This record gives sequence, structure tokens and C-alpha cells, in this order.
Amino acid sequence: MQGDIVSQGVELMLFGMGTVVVFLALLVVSTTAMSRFIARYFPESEAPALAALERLHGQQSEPSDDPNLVAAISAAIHQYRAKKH
Amino acid sequence: MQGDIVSQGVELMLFGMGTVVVFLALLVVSTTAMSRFIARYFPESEAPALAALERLHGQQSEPSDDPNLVAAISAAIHQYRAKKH
Amino acid sequence: MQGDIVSQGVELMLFGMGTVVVFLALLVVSTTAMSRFIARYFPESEAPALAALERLHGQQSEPSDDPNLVAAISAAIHQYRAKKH
Amino acid sequence: MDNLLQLWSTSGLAQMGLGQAFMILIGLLLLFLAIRKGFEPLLLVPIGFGGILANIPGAGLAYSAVENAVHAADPALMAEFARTLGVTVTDNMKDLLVAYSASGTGAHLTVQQLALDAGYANGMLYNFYTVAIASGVAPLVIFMGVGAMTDFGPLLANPKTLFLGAAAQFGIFATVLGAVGLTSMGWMDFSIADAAAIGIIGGADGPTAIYVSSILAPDLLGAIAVAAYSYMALVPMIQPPIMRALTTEEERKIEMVQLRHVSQREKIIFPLVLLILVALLLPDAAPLLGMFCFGNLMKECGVVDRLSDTAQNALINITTIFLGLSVGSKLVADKFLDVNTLGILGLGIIAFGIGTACGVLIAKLMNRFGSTPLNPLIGSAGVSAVPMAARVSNKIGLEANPHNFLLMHAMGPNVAGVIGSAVAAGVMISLVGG
Amino acid sequence: MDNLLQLWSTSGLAQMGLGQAFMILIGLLLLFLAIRKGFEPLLLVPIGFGGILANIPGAGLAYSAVENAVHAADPALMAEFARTLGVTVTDNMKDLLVAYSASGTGAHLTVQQLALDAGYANGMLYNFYTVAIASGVAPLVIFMGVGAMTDFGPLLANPKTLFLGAAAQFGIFATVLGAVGLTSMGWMDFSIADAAAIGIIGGADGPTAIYVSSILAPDLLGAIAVAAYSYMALVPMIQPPIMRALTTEEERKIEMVQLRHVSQREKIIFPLVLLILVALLLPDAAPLLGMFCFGNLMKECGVVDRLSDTAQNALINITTIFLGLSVGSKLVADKFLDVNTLGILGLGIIAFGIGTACGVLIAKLMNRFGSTPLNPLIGSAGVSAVPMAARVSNKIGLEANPHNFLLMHAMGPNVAGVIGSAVAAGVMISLVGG
Amino acid sequence: MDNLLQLWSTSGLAQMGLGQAFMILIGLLLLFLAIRKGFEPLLLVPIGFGGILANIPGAGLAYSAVENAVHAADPALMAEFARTLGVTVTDNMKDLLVAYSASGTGAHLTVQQLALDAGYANGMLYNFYTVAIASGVAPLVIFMGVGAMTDFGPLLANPKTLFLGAAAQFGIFATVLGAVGLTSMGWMDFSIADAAAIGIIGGADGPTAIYVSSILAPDLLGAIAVAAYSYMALVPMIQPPIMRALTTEEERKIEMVQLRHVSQREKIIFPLVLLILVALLLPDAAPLLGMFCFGNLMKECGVVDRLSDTAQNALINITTIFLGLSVGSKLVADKFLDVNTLGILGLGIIAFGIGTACGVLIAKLMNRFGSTPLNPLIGSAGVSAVPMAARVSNKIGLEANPHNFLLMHAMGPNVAGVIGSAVAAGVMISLVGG
Ligand code: NA
Ligand code: NA
Ligand code: NA
Repeated sequence: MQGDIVSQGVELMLFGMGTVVVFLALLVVSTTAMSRFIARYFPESEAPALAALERLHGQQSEPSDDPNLVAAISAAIHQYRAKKH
Repeated sequence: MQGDIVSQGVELMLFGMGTVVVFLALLVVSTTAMSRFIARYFPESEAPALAALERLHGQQSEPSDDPNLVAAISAAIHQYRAKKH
Repeated sequence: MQGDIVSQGVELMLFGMGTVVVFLALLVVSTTAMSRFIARYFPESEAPALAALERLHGQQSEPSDDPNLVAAISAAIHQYRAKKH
Repeated sequence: MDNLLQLWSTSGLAQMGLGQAFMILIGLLLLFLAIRKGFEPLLLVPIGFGGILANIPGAGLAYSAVENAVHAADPALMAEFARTLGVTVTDNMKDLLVAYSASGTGAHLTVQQLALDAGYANGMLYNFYTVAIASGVAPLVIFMGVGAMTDFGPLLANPKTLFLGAAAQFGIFATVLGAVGLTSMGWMDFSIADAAAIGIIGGADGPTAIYVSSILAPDLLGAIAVAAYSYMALVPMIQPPIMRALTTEEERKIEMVQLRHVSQREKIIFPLVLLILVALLLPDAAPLLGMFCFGNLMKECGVVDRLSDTAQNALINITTIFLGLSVGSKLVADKFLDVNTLGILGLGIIAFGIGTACGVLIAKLMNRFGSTPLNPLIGSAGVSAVPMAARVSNKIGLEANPHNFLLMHAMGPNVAGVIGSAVAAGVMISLVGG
Repeated sequence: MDNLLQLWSTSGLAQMGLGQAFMILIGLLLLFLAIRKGFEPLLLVPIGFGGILANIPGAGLAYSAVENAVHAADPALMAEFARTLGVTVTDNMKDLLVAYSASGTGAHLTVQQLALDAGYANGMLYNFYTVAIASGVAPLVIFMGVGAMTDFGPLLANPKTLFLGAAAQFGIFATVLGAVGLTSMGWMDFSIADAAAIGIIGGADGPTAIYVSSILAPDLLGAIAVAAYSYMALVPMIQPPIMRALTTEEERKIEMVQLRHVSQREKIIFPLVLLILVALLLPDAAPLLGMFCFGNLMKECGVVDRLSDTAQNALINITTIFLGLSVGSKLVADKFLDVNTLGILGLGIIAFGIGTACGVLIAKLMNRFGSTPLNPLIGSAGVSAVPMAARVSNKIGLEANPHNFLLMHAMGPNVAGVIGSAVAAGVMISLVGG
Repeated sequence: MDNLLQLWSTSGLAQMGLGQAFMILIGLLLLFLAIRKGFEPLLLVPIGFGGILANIPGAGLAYSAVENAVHAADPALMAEFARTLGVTVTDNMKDLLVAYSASGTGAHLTVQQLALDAGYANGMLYNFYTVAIASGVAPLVIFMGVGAMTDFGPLLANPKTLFLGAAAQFGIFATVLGAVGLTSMGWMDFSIADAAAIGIIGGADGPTAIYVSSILAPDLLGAIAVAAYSYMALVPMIQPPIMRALTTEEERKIEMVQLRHVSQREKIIFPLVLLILVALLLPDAAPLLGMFCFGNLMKECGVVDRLSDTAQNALINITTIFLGLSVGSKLVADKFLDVNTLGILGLGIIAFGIGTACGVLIAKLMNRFGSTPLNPLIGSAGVSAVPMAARVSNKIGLEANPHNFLLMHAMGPNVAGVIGSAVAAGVMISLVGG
């Protein structure tokens, strides 16, 4: 880099900010294109997606609405957490 | 350190043990002073302290005295632990 | 190693495979001897062995056959796992 | 008696300098802020504690073996150092250190060996710094862990928010200008590399700031890291006045449309798209953004959960402990107590302010020209400071309109700001560090 | 304008070579196989990602500071390098690197210092490789973790299955022969050390393969690791046809007697017996098998559960992340894109096939001469590829006879194969690496 | 045939020395004690296993590349070594190693490079030792983890118990006297630094003992660590007779008043008070006590729980594994099998006994002159050996008076003993190591 330090700073600002904006603009374009491409050619059917999500997170959708059970569960989790410390 | 090894050893004992005693005596003084200072100027009201402790440990004081629940809890925890291995 | 590369390869094969077979054969002999020695002189009485295993794994043999409890347990474990994510 | 004298002369009280005492107080202040006020405690507790350790007089924990030898100033050893380095011994031992750092490989190694043979050793914190920061590994590993904790869903649902993340980086470059301005007026003495490292405070991203300063301005690293983390903790105080001043009540009330569902596939592909863009355009940002994308890919791909969990827990925690202590080693009095440190602290807060303002203003601009409504309050989240800045946007939004939940909308610019400042880091390393 | 040129000249697009672009595609392919097809994702995700990072043009992440300096080819610096190394500068910069690696200690250190002083730095992946693999520590730590996850119970219940683990290692040595054969015919160019390292792919054991190649053939490490892990993932496709071809329906239906109970004491003593045998007979296998036995002893002894848990979780995960990225650094285009890589990939699959066949055939032999029935399908598990190969044995067994559960029986030869290939590794290091 | 000879000559049996065989048995004995008898298994399992690995003949796992080259004794290489070091080759290869360790930087590096070029490598355990112990990092990290597990509550409730922790350190210094006495009588051959390192066994604190010996007497480290951990495990056998002999039935029955509640604030401030005292008075204890206080602050401050958890789990476990194996590397026969080792084992147990006795006696003294009743049994806990010694106090107390629960009261002197021996370590490093 040539010139005095102020002009170096100005240049750094111009080229730096320029690069940031150009890069993120390209990222906007690529991301949008990628999302559209996937939505068009590899759409996830909602049900399998949900299943995949559940598989990933070890969740299961079985209802656990018995209030007694829910109480037991939350108590067990509390106690488990308390034990951890 | 000068002198033969025995006199070096004696010196090391004297200065070493002396330092240990002096250091821990100063620690007694500073600790006592610190505790008094805190008790006087920054007393923890008991209730918030307990709350803080509970927050720290994720415990909660809600009673879980239903014997059925307690059984469920301990069984769940056992099974959880067994699964971990 | 002397000779051209093919004879080196043949030698490596002969000595290598030989060592593998001899080593594992010795391991068969030593392992069998070790198992017999232990079975003869230091037999684990079955019950303590089971207890040791349980101690190791934090399991306990108490029956948890109340179906209600089992449901609570599995629900608690599910929920605990789900929370982890 | 000799032993008593030796013990006394090696005690801290006998060697305590005013600067060291002051820096120990600074360390205690950082601990107070972290523990009592909740200022980014995960970093400021280790940094503050490391700062105290670094300033223990006579312990030399933050110095290399050679520095420790020079501080001890044994005349015979100093004479040998001087002979090896080809200089004359002076009263000012700093000259020796200058000559040492300018020496060639042979002399360098010999002086090191002389110091070690004379019983001097590298300080504990110096070793931590060498392994964790000088090698560059600790900030990169933390960035990997941050990647593994980041959800790009909101960003993918509304990619335009990337522009807000870009806008807020103007704080970085405005600060560079400020630093060179102060220098040209003779008030401070920063090189262009120093200015770039100071600017990165405006990125509001700890590991990025530490990574850039370790390359461009290692001597300023302590002040820069302290400023970056302190101001990140102060975001809920710095940002709201600026946000209120630049927006009307009506703008703050704007409700945004709910974000679309983002598929798992998009989330898996996104870090790869970002990586390829980096590879094509800005290789100097590859270490930072590469590790970030790697962490995110591990999280999203769903097949290496045990690696992802470790990256988010054991590994990032271990690294944080040593990173913090290492940063603390740069709080040693003779490096930190300098008028430049004041300049850095002042410029840092300006950087945060300008970044916030630019984010909000560009959001207003986009709202004016865009088709879908955009609440300008989410622009301020573009400085990063994840997730604090997004929470601030949400809070100010709720004040204006109790049905206006901006949190998820603000997470888009928030993570975009992380990418933006990593890109800025790459540009500056490329232009200034080469 | 200068800056624009500088930015452009440092961008990836301006420097991208065909080889690098191709290797980035290979990296993406590995990620696809790992994530979508489930090919050993714990290793292939980091390896694939590391491969992409290594080939980012201009970033030099996989190169040392000296290599980066030579690639940048600054004329003044190159002249100084050449002077230090005592060679004449040519247009071909590779000559400089050859001279550098052949140089003595003094010249070596001086050139390094020159490169560092000129602002070049070791790439991130180069550092990872140096620390994790060149030092040998990462494969050993992973082997320790694998030991802590291994149950020798089925092996102890039926020690004869160790012979199946021995037989399957013939794949290793047949491949050595293949590699030297290709070389003697002039189709490839492998040294005997290269041939040994390639053979170890047939061991179907990742850490062993990486450990051996890091000692015997570091340049081939990338291809060997990729081949080993890919073929381990392909075991369910490679093995079944061979197993079916070599066995009759009747043999596949053989039911085996239930395994006896193995006491905890036997499990505790076994790793020590193995260690003592290694100590007496094959010291060159001591690092690998020693760490393996150590991990297993920690697991079985029951008194150091917290160490064993850490070895199986945090420690092995952290090591896997860095091992994978480090292996990726060997996927750099100018080292990987070579006709030898094709040879390695071809030889590797042959190694798996021969190992599988030998295991099955020896099992048939043992069945003919032994007293208790032995299903030959468990022979194929002797290649290791734990636990995939044992599952394959079980599956094929169930196809022939729905009451035939071979899984536990196949675990014996399966873990025996791990020991067998570690022994083979020791022999080869002893004979070829000395 | 040549290959068979080569294989045989590299086998362990052909190279096994009597010392190595004996040390392997020692390793097995340590494993037996750890696994079957529960002797400090977390350390003694890795140490015992490392000891076996270190003594595998021909593997050279505990030696540097240069040592391995000298043991192999290739005549041409030895001649080159001798030429570089400027000595004449003799039959006794030890002379070469002595000349090597006395050589200057240049010769040192050249000999290393010669050994590496000739295909010799640093042994695995040698590398572990270099990274974990020679650098000092492993004992410090373990001390940090111990700090994060320590509750200073009982100490803060009754600060006077710090005197008991001081008194019990007399065992350390009495042992120093014993060691120099044995030397002056010509029975052993210890330097004053050796004597100091041996004395620290009486501190009953593993990481402190390893840290001090790694600085003052690396050659004795193996014996010192083994003695320290073995005697810590034997505390329930060593202490009770001494405690009973020095106290009356009446004294053992003394019930102590319940400890007052200690506030969270006191617990947060205490590690800082301790740190400041260290900084002012004893900088040489700063690494040990600094890391200890840091761990404790992380635990008590309540805002960095994830760091504290990692310091108490993954980090301390990983470090323990490598620390143990590294200590094992010092059990190599030619360093361990020495009459001095017997002296160390003998002196170590005397140190424990004297420490216990002093703690009890000073407690009796304090009980006589103090206002509140003090059960002298808690004095023995001042040796540290946390929490074993406190449990012993409790058990003996319960025997005399079934309503007398001394455990919490004994935790005060127990943790005070940790501080006391770290202070003693600082004094000795300051006076002897400088
Ligand atoms: Na940012
Ligand atoms: Na195998
Ligand atoms: Na102690």
C-alpha cells in the first residue's frame, strides 16, 4: 500500500466495504437460487420432513396428555437435573 | 545456597515452614476480615440466597411427596442411567 | 531388505502373514489358558458377578412392572431426550 | 538471613510496580462486571483472572523465558545475550529485547537456549498464548463451535436480511478511518494494520476480533478483546437510544410477515454454498468462515451428532478457558497501560454506534423500496453480538407494539453480521497483512 | 486500482486450477456419500470438508509456510532461498522444495525463518496435520477410544475365532503383492513402503491405516484413508456376493451353540495378556495395541469409569474432528491427483475382497475339522470393519435360516480382525520402516 | 532368513532385560492395587499401564529419538554423533548421552536431526511427557479441576483450621531433612533439589508433587508420583494408629459446634483473597494456586457453569489420562531401578506419618488454648489427601462417640492442607529451583 496513512485508511474502507457488500449480495443471489432450486427439484414432502426432524431430535409425537403422567414426568426431570449438580 | 547439604536442608526447613505458617496465618486474618466485612456491609438476606442457590442448581422446592410419583421418578432415573451405559 | 521389489513384496507377505498367524495362535493359547486358570482358581460366584455388573452399570433389579409406571418412565425419558436438543 | 532476603526480594510486594497494581485492579473490575453485572461472563471471567495472573510481580507468567531473563537482568547473562546479539549492553534492557526480536534464526535460538540453561522458563500464560492464540487455533475452534450452535433458518427464509448484516459492518471501516485520523493528527500512534485490527471491534464478534488482532496487531490484542466483549455486553445500553433516534414510532410498529418454513436440505446446502463463495472470492477469509461453515454443516447434516455435540460443549468450553486466560496475558501492565488503549476503547464504542446506525438506516431504505414490510429495528441486529442484539430489537419492537415479535426476524441480520464481519476480516488480512 | 488488482489477484477465481476445482468436487462427493448415503459419516464429513478447504486456491491451508512462500514465488525471496540452500533458481519451483527437504538442520531452519519473516504462515490444516497425525497421536487416541468401546466377551467365549481374524488379514499381504506387481510391470510407481501402507487398507480399520501410512507413506495418506473408510462403508455391498459364492446353502444354515458366559475377571485380564504378548513378540505394534488395550482395560476394570467415558466421548470426538480435517489436508490436488491414487483405490477393493474370501474359506476349513459347528459366514467378519461386517454376517445368516442369529458369534472374528491388522501393521513397520 | 533374524532381533524376548521384566511386574502390581484394592485408581491405572508400556523392550516408547538411536547403537551413526558432539566414541553409550545433554544449541539440534533422518523417532510416551508434564500444563489443569470441585465453605466457617493445614506440612520439611541426612551419611545420593521434591510427597497432593518434581527433579518423578498416590491410598491404614496414639479417649469424644452458614459472596471472594495474598507474598506459587483459585472461582461465581462443568469433567479426565501415562514413562527400568527409589519410598511414608502427627498435636494445642472445643482428630486431615483423610477423621471420631460427626469439620483442614502444600511448593521452587 502506498501513500500516507489516511489515504491508506480511505482505500481500506472503500475496498473493504465494497467487498463486504458485493460478497453478501452474491450470497443473497446464490442462496435464493439454491432455495428455489431445492424447492423445485428436491422438495421435501412435509410428512417425511417432519419424520426426519423427529428422528433427528429423538422426539416422538405420541400424546402424553394424562395429567398425572405429565406431573410425574416433570417431577422426574426436575429431580434428575437436581441430581446432576 | 551456601554450605553443606545438611545445613541447606535445615535452612530450607526453617524458611519453608516459616513461610507456610506466616502465609496461612495471614490468610486466616484476611479471610476473617473479609467474612466480617461482607457480613457487615453486604449481608445476604437468607431468602434471596436460598433462591440464588436454587437457581444455580436448577432445583425447585415444589413438594413431590406423592409416593406413586416418587416411585415413578426413581424408576425413570434408574432406567435413564441404565440406558446411558 | 535386498533384492528387487517383487521379492521384497513376497518376503513381506510370507513373514508378515506368518507373524500374524503365529501371534494370534499364541493369543488363542494364552487366552484359553487364562480363562481356564481363572475358572479354576478364581471362579466368580454368579450372584456377586451379577451384583458387580449391576453396580457397574447403575442398574437395579427391582421390578418396575406397573404398566402405569412404565408408561410414565418412557414418557419422561422421551421428554428428557427431546429437551436435550 | 540470606534466605530471608532472597525470599523477600522474590516476594510480590518488593517488586510490585504501580502499573501492575493498577492492572490487578482492572482485572478485579472485569471480574466484578462479569460476575455481578453479567458482562459476557464466559469470556470476561477467564480474561479478568488471566489479567490478574499476568500482573503478579515477579512471577513472569505472561513472559517468555528470554523476557523473564532480561527482567531479572543478571549482569553476566545480559553480557552474554549482548555478545550473541552483537549489541552493547546498556542500562535500558528494552534495547536487548528489541535486538533479540530483530535477530536471525541462529542468534535467536542461542539466546533462548542461554535463558533456559540459566533456569528461566516461559511463563504459564505465555505458553497458553503461544498454543491457543499465536497458532490461531483457539479462535477458529470457537468459531466452529459457534457455527454448530447457529441456526441459519431465519436467514434462509429471508435472504435479503444479509444486506443488513453488510450495512452494519460499516462501523468497522468507519473506525479504521477514525484510527488513522487520530494517528495523522498525532494524538495516537497506530499503523494501518493496527487501525484494521481496532476496526474489527465494530464487528461485535469476539473470536473474529481476536483472530484478526493476533495476526495484524498482537500487542493490541488485550485491549481489543476487552473492548469487544465489554461493548457486546453493553449492547442493551448502547443500541436503544440510537435505534429510537433514527426511527419513527410508526416504523417501530411495523409488523413483519411470518417467516416461511425452511427445509433441512436448504440448511445443509447453505454452509456449502457459503464455503464455495469464500473459496472463489476471498481465500483469506477461508480459515474463519471455513471452520464456521464446518461447524454448521456438522450440526445440520444430522449424521455426526456426536461430533456436533462435542464441538458445542466440551471442545468449545476447553478452548474458551484457555483463550480467555491467554487474552488475559495481554493485559500485562507494560503492554496494556498505554495511551493507545484509551484510543481503542473510545474507537470501539464509536464502531458499535456507527454499525447500529447504518443497520437501522439501510433497513429504513430497504423498507421504503421493498415490497414486503420490514421493521427497521431489526437492522441494528446486523452488528452481530449474537443473540443480544436480536433480543434488543425484539424488546424495542415490543415497546412500540405489544404484538410485534421481532426476535426471529432479527436473527437473520444477526447471523448475517457474523458472516459480514468474517468477510471484512478476510479483506483486511488480505490487504494489510500480506 | 492497485487494490482492486490485489484483491482480484488474491481471489480464488483468479488462481483456481483445474485440479483444485476437481478436488473440490471430490470433497463435495464425499460429503454427499457421507450425509446422504451414510458412508462412515463421522470420518468422511470432516475428511470431505477438509478436502474442500485444502483446495481453496490461494488460501494455502494445507501447506507449510515454506511451501506457501514457494507457491507465491516472490523472486527476491526465492533467490534468498536458493542461496541458503546452495542451489540455482530455476523456473520450476518444485526443485526448491526438493532441495529444501533434503537440506541440513541449519539451512532448514533458516529457510523457515525467512518464509515466516516474509509474512508467510503455516496453513491451518497443515498445523492440524502436524499436531494430530505427523505426531502419531490422533490415531492412537482414537484406537484407545475404540478399545474402550470394544467388548471382548464373544472373543473370549470362543477364542478360536481369532484364527478367522488372522485369516482375513491375508487381504493385506495379497495387496502388498499386487502393489509391487503393478510397480514391477511399470504401471504404477510404489516403493515397498508404499505397498505396505496400501496393503493395510485391507485391514478395514481406519486408525490403523492412517497410523501406518503416516509412518510409511505420508504422501499417500489421503488416498489410503479415503479408500479405507469408503470401502468400510461399502462392506454391505462388497461382502455378500463373495460370501454367497463361497458357501453352500447348507453351510449358511448352520446354527452355532450359544456362547458361554464370560466373567468380568477374564475381561479385565485379557487386555493385559494381549499387552504382554505384544511386549514379548512385536514391540513395533506396542503403540497401537498398547493404547487399544489401555482403553479396553479402562472400560472393563470398572474403577475408572469417568476416564473410560471421556475416552469414548469427548476425547474421541475431539480427536476425530481434527483427524478428519487433517486427512482432508492430504486431498490437496497436487498430491492426490496422480495415477497412483487410482491404483490405491483399485488395490483397496481387491484387499477387501481377498480378506473376506480368506476369512470365509478358513472358517469352512475349521468347520470341517472342528468338533463344534461353525457357520462360515462369520469368517468374513474377520476383516474388522467393526461392527458393519458382523452385521453383514448376521443378515446373510438370517436370509438362509430365520432362526440363525450370528451377530454375537461374528463379533469374535470382528474384534480379532482389529488385533490382526494391528499386528500386521507392527510387522510392516518393523520390516519396512526401520 | 535375514527377515526372520530381523524379526527375532526386534522382538521383545530377544531384548528383554531383567530390569524391564521386573518393572513390568511392578506395573502389573500397580494395576492390581488400583483395580482390586481401589488404590487411587484414576491415577494408578494409567500410571501402571504407562509403566508397562515404557518397559516394553525394543519399543523405546519412553525415550527420545536421540536416546533410541543411542540404544540401537548403529556404529556409523554413533561415530557421526560423536563427531558432532566433539567426543570420542567409547563402548559406553551413556557417555554420548551425557555429552548430548551438555551440548550447545547447534550441536543439540544437529544430533536430533541426525537421529530423525536415520529413522529414529520420539517414543509415544516421551511425547506425552513432553507435552503434558515437561511443559507443566497437566498438573496445573488438574489443579484447576480440583479447585472447581473444592468447597471452601467449611474452611470459611472456621478459618482457624488453616493452622492445622499449616502444621501438617511439617511432614514435608522433616522429610527434606531426612533426605539430606541420608545423603550426608552416604546412604543415598540426593541433591538439595531432589530432597525438596521428595519432601513434597508429604504434601499428600498428587498434582503438586508432580509439578514440583517436574521442575526440581524430573528423574525422580516416577518414584515420587507412585509414592504420593500409593500413600494417599494407604491413608486409612497409615493415619489411624498415629491418631490413636497421640490422643486420649476423652479428646476423641469432643463434639464440635455446628459450622455457621457461609454466604455465596464469601465463597466468591475467598479465591480472590487467596490469589492476592499469593501475588503479594509468594509469586513462585502463582501457577499452582492461581489455577486452583481460578477453578474455584469458576465454580462459585455461578455465571460460567458450563466452563466449570467442563473443568471438572472432560478436561480433567483427558488430562488425567495423559498425565498418568506420562508419569508411567518415568517408570522405565534404567531410571527407576535405583537405590534412591527405595529411599524415596521410605521417606515418603515417614513424611505422611510426621504430617499426621503434627496436625494432631497442633490441634491438641489449639484445643487447650482456644475457647471453642476442637476435636484433635481433625488435625490429621491437614495433610490433604482430599477427601480420604477427612473421612478417616470422621471414622475414628465415630468409633469414640457415635454422635460425633467430624466430616465437615475435617474438610476445613483438609482443603487448608492443599493450600499449605502448594505454598510449600512455591517456597521450595523459589529457594532451590532458582
Ligand atoms: Na459482525
Ligand atoms: Na482388520
Ligand atoms: Na497438603
